Amino acid sequence: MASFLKSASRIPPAYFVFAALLATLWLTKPQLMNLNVMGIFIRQVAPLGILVLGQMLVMRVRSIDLSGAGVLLLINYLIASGLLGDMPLTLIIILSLAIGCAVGLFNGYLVAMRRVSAVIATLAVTVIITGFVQFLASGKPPGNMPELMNDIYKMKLGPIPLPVIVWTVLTMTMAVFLSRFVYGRFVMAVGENPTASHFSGVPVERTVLVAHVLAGFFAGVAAIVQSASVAVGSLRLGLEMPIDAVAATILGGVVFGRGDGGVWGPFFGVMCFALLFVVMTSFGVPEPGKQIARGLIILLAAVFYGLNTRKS
Amino acid sequence: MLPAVSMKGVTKAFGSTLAVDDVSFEISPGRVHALMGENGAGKSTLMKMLAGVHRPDSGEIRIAGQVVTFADPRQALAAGISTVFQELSLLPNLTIAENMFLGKEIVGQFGIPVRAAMTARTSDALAELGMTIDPNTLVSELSIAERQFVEIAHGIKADAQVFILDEPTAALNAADVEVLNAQIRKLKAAGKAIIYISHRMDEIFAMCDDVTVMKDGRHVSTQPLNTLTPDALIALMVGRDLEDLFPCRATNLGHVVLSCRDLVLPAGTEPLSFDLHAGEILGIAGLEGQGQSEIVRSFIGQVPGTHGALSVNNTPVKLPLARQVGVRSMQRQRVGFVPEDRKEEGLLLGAPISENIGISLQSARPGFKPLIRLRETVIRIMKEMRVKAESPNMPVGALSGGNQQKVLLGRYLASDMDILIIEEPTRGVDIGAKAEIYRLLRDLAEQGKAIIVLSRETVELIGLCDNILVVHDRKIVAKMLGCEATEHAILNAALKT
Amino acid sequence: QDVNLMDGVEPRPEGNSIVEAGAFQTEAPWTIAMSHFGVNANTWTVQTAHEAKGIADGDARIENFIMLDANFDQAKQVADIEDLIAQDPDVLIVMPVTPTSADAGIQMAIDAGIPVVVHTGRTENQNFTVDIQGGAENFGRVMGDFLVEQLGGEGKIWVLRGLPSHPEDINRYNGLMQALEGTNIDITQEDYGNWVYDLGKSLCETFYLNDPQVDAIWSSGADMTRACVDVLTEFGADIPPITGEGNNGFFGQWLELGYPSIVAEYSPSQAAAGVRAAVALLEGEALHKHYIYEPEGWNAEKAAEYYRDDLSANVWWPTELPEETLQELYGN
Amino acid sequence: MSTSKTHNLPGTKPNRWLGKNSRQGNWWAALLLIVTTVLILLATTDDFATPQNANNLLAQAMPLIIVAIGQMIVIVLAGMDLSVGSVMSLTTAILALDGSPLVLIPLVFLAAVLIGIVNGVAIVRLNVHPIIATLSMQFIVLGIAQILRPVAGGSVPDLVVSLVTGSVFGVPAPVFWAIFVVALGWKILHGSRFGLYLFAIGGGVASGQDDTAHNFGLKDGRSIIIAYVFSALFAALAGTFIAGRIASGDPGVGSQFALDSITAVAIGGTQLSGGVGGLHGSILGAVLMALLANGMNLAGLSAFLQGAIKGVILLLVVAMQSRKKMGL
Ligand SMILES: Nc1ncnc2c1ncn2[C@@H]1O[C@H](COP(=O)(O)OP(=O)(O)OP(=O)(O)O)[C@@H](O)[C@H]1O
Ligand SMILES: Nc1ncnc2c1ncn2[C@@H]1O[C@H](COP(=O)(O)OP(=O)(O)OP(=O)(O)O)[C@@H](O)[C@H]1O
Ligand SMILES: [Mg+2]
Ligand SMILES: [Mg+2]
Repeated sequence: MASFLKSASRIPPAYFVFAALLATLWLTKPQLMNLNVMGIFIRQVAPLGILVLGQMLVMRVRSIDLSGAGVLLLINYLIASGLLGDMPLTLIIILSLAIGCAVGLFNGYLVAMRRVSAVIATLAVTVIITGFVQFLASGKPPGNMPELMNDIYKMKLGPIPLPVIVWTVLTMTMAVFLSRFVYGRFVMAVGENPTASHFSGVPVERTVLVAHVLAGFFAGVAAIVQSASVAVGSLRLGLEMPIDAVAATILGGVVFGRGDGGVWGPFFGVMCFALLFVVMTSFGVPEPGKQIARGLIILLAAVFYGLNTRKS
Repeated sequence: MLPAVSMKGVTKAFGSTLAVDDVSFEISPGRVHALMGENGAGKSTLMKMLAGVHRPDSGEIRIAGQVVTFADPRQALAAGISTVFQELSLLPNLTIAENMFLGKEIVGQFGIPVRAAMTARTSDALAELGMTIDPNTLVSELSIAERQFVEIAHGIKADAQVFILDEPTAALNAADVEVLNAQIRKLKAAGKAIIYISHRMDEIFAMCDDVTVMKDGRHVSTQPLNTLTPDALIALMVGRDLEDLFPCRATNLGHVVLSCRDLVLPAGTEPLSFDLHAGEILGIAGLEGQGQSEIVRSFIGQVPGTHGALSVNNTPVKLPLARQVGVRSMQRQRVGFVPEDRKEEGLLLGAPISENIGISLQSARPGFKPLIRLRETVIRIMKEMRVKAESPNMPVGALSGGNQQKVLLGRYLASDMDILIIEEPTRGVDIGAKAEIYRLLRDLAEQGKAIIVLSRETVELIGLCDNILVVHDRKIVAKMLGCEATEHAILNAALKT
Repeated sequence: QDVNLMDGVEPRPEGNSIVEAGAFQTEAPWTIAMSHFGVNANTWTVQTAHEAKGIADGDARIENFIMLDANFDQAKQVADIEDLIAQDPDVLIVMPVTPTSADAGIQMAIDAGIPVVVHTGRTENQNFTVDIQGGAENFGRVMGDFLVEQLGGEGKIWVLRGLPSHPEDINRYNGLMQALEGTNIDITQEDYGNWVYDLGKSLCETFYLNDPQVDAIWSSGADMTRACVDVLTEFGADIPPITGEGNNGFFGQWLELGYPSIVAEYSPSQAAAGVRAAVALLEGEALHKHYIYEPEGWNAEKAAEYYRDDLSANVWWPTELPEETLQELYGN
Repeated sequence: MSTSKTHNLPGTKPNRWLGKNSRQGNWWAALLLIVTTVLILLATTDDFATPQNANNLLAQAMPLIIVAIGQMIVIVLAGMDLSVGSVMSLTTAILALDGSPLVLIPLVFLAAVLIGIVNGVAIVRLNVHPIIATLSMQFIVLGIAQILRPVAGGSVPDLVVSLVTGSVFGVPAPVFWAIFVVALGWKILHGSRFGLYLFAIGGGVASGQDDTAHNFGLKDGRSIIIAYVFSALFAALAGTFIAGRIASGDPGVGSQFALDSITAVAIGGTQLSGGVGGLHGSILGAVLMALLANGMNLAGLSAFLQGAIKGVILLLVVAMQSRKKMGL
């Protein structure tokens, strides 16, 4: 019983917020409580959710990845600008994933091999890519997204939209990969203590490098989903997405070098962001109130969790 | 006379582990009181309550007759209790001087710390311990023994009535221990009370007046040391008589499994060579900082700028190895390296025991392969090593120091290496466990494995090793058979007199 | 005899004054400096930059046209204007980020004898030489009037707003309020979509799922309009009257689906007008101090005249970009 | 058995200023780039080396310098403050309220102290991760700023404006601000016991020994709370400076500063994992960022290109900053 209580207290804050928001909706807007409706809401955050998979991974090895914004923007622009010509969709997808992995590899090289500050390295990558896209856009502003992508985005399996399925499947894959494969142990060990990991025979640099490549890969997937959801290309996605990804990850119980929340903690962290948007919008909370409520909810959840996990 | 400290019926539990169970303990001014017991007996926990780190669940603590409760170490310090903690606890990004004066800086006008004064006084304190190191060196640059000395200096230079020294000598060699001994005598002469924890019998009998023995969190006995023999003391601790501490030596050695040829260390001049045979335990002795660990660490790529050739099981290895791959490529050659600094380099403190034991076996495989099942292995190793823990899922950081060391060794036992290179195999390990570890290492050698051991305890090298190399200034200055070596001979060689 | 800055731009009828002819007459070659509030926010802002540059590049007397991008950062705009003045331009053009971000810079330029043209955003400091202001209230009111007429003064509407705290958004919204005054139209749901497609889409999805009952939609910008129509189409709902802006992609959708809509005009060519005003000052022409830009709404016929299916979704109408540039930038 | 032994480290003569192991971090990379940029600008532009531009540059760099100093105070102890931007916005919003500057200015700093305390208490006593605590606070404070001033506007007391734009004996006010904040920053970080404790606490966290500083008897919790109060106070100071420059209140004015200040601090060689860094590094980092913006403006670089170039230069600093430890 005691150990049950103890493990209950380590439940990441995301679950509490999620439950509270769900209850709020249940009581006040029961008409929203069905799979079809929820599926649409959750679909809105699928790109963020996929990005979080990578963010969670790099944060577990004590790094961070702010380059997601750049990857999203670049791929979104490439698809919408027509620079790729009439490439078939599969090629577009492969190219996008390759771009994501390449950016991740570059980040990983800087962070793991060159040992530069992850914040600065990945931020610089975003700034460069954003600048590059904006330079390209001055000669060729983005136009329409291929309609096929839009149609795929709208597909559903039963009541559940395809992007949500993609996100969930990727999350499950990651959960299995991290808990059942050697690489997952590497990640745990490096997060716990890189020096000791090194002496235990863990390939520390490679682990961090691979984490960044995977983060880049997920950014590529997120970029495709995000692009499919819009009809036009964008010039400005901003750093909110990676920062939100960091926040969702921490809300899900994973902090730099430590991960109580597994893979599902951050998953629900993202779900919280989805429901938060729905609750605020359906209650018509005015903008300042929205900011304050958002801050308070995240803070209170974190306080609740923090008090429970505080060392005696 | 009023005791300097008296603890009555003190109890402390961590979860379901009763670390200290209704223990009473007393020490008078001007006495050196040894606290003895096996790993995990509760010595450190008892002292941490006195030092304000933990608060007792029940019982009372009196300082000079006054009942006290400490909310944090600061209050204990203010009440005149200074502690040298067992696990190294200096701040690596501060200089020696800053560490020495942390929390009690000398400040001048406008509250600006006066660096020069603190540097000078640190210099003096270090000199008393025979160290001539620059006090403005960052602690992260120090060797583990140097850190230990700084820590001791920090503890004993405090303005206090009671000094707690929790295994201060675990990282020190005999000569260093003597320096410490002199300091303790000085404190004693000044009427201070000293609590001394160590697993080294000779130190206890050389320094202490009284001894309290603990077992499984409980008080066993307290008596003047001169009423006890070492064997009797061991029997009190272990609860049984310990036969020979050291097992028999090898009778005949096998073929050469590792040969080191013309190794030149960065600061070294002469190339050095030696061989390691199957079934051999080879010791490397020497004074502090003479290059012993540089030699073995160059085998795993941790010392940039070395040259030389290594041959492992007849496979040539060209030195230097790249730092990033050294450990792994040697593990592939079935050579395991057990680092001395278990907290920084050895263990994943927050991870469970099972992961700590299993990590080397898992990491021998590529990242995309599924994990292998290690439950049975882990349980077997924990049993073999007699790790005192509730379950394999307990985080290693919650174990007592000696048990942590067993887990670390267990990792390499589990991965079944042909050659083991061990820096300080018994650092912080109790006498009973020491005997177990010695027997274990000897068993491995009997099975045809080869082992290199570095140790600051000369006695340990003499008792355990088949051959001993003595290192001075990055050169091998002597080679002797374990059965013929004496402390005196080794020291003479090490000093190169 | 008045200088024509741009079709639809006219001197403000009341409270106006005249900039004397010759007051800022300068021999060519000229250096013209421009502080843009943010080139890369969306395709509309990109087009404004192209429109300004197009005019400047086409005028041989302008030797040096320096445009800096404040990237929607007020502090950067303050710095940008300082840096522009340091390069001693003949005239300064400002598109303010906020009503106050350019005030100090305008004063600094005026004090240094440099004339200042302000457009596409108001400032509190009224000491500039000339300003051209698109009527944001007018914009919102044109849309609002259309909805009132469509609904016969009664019904439930959704309101999709732009960027929170943005003056343009607030003024457009005020225009809507003026139009709704005295009617029985209720705003049932309202939120900010930042004028972009993806947020507009999330917003409309949430609105619809919350309460699909809606009689008309007031959208403060075209990318949001298109997003909202896409959402309703996906849900298979009827498209109620919805307001839009002069965007080629939106025109295509509107003409294809034929739902009731109106376009409030807000041309990116205001940036060209700004350069034209600057040139007029340097030529020594007389100008009014205040110009306004309050065109009427467009119906589908007018949109059809402009719509080009050979260009991408991101052209904004009306434009002064030459055909060649249009093809280069937006050709499919 | 008495042996004389020495523990002199061959070849590891401590160098507290340079090198991978110095506690100052790699601040020289930023310095190198500043020097390079200045040389290039001197050679290629006429308008850079003017007194007017020097004034501009100082005033442009000042807000970032001020916030970066505050940011650094918490980063040194392995924290982070994402709420500084909102505090700046709130400051301008408060200063643009109707009222006497003698009421408004104290109100600003009172608010900052309060925000800092909430941040600090959440982190220390309630065990909330610094990123989450200060991110929440960023939203909350921004909301309050938006309530006070929904759109940019209003007017800031003349006193504040002249404190920023005025001059004394021909010396422009920002010079005094610079002297003041640098002296204050130095005193807090390098000239006091408190500063040393920050490094001690941060170094403990960075090396995984969270309790070590506490075991030394330091009041670590209290120090951390005070550090967040300082960070908020510096943000309020920066907000006051900006309010003086734009002479009005603006709820959006600080939005870039949280990330920019962290970037400046990191460019200056401070390690985000805690315990390593120097005040001069953070100042150099902030100056480099302002210099880049100013230099690219003066060099007439296309607005379309500036972003990419800024990124490349960031990456250059980063490439020069390889460290001993991996991570943040
Ligand atoms: N922080 C903690 N959390 C949980 N259990 C703990 C903690 N600290 C100590 N213990 C447990 O309390 C018991 C006593 O530990 P303690 O460190 O006092 O032993 P010790 O006598 O000092 O041993 P050693 O000689 O190995 O240092 C051990 O079983 C240990 O696992
Ligand atoms: N990789 C390295 N680079 C530079 N100097 C080093 C390196 N490794 C060790 N040293 C220095 O060389 C000297 C010898 O170190 P080493 O640790 O090998 O000696 P030791 O006698 O084994 O010491 P200990 O008994 O503490 O293990 C020390 O002063 C150490 O600081
Ligand atoms: Mg102990
Ligand atoms: Mg050594």
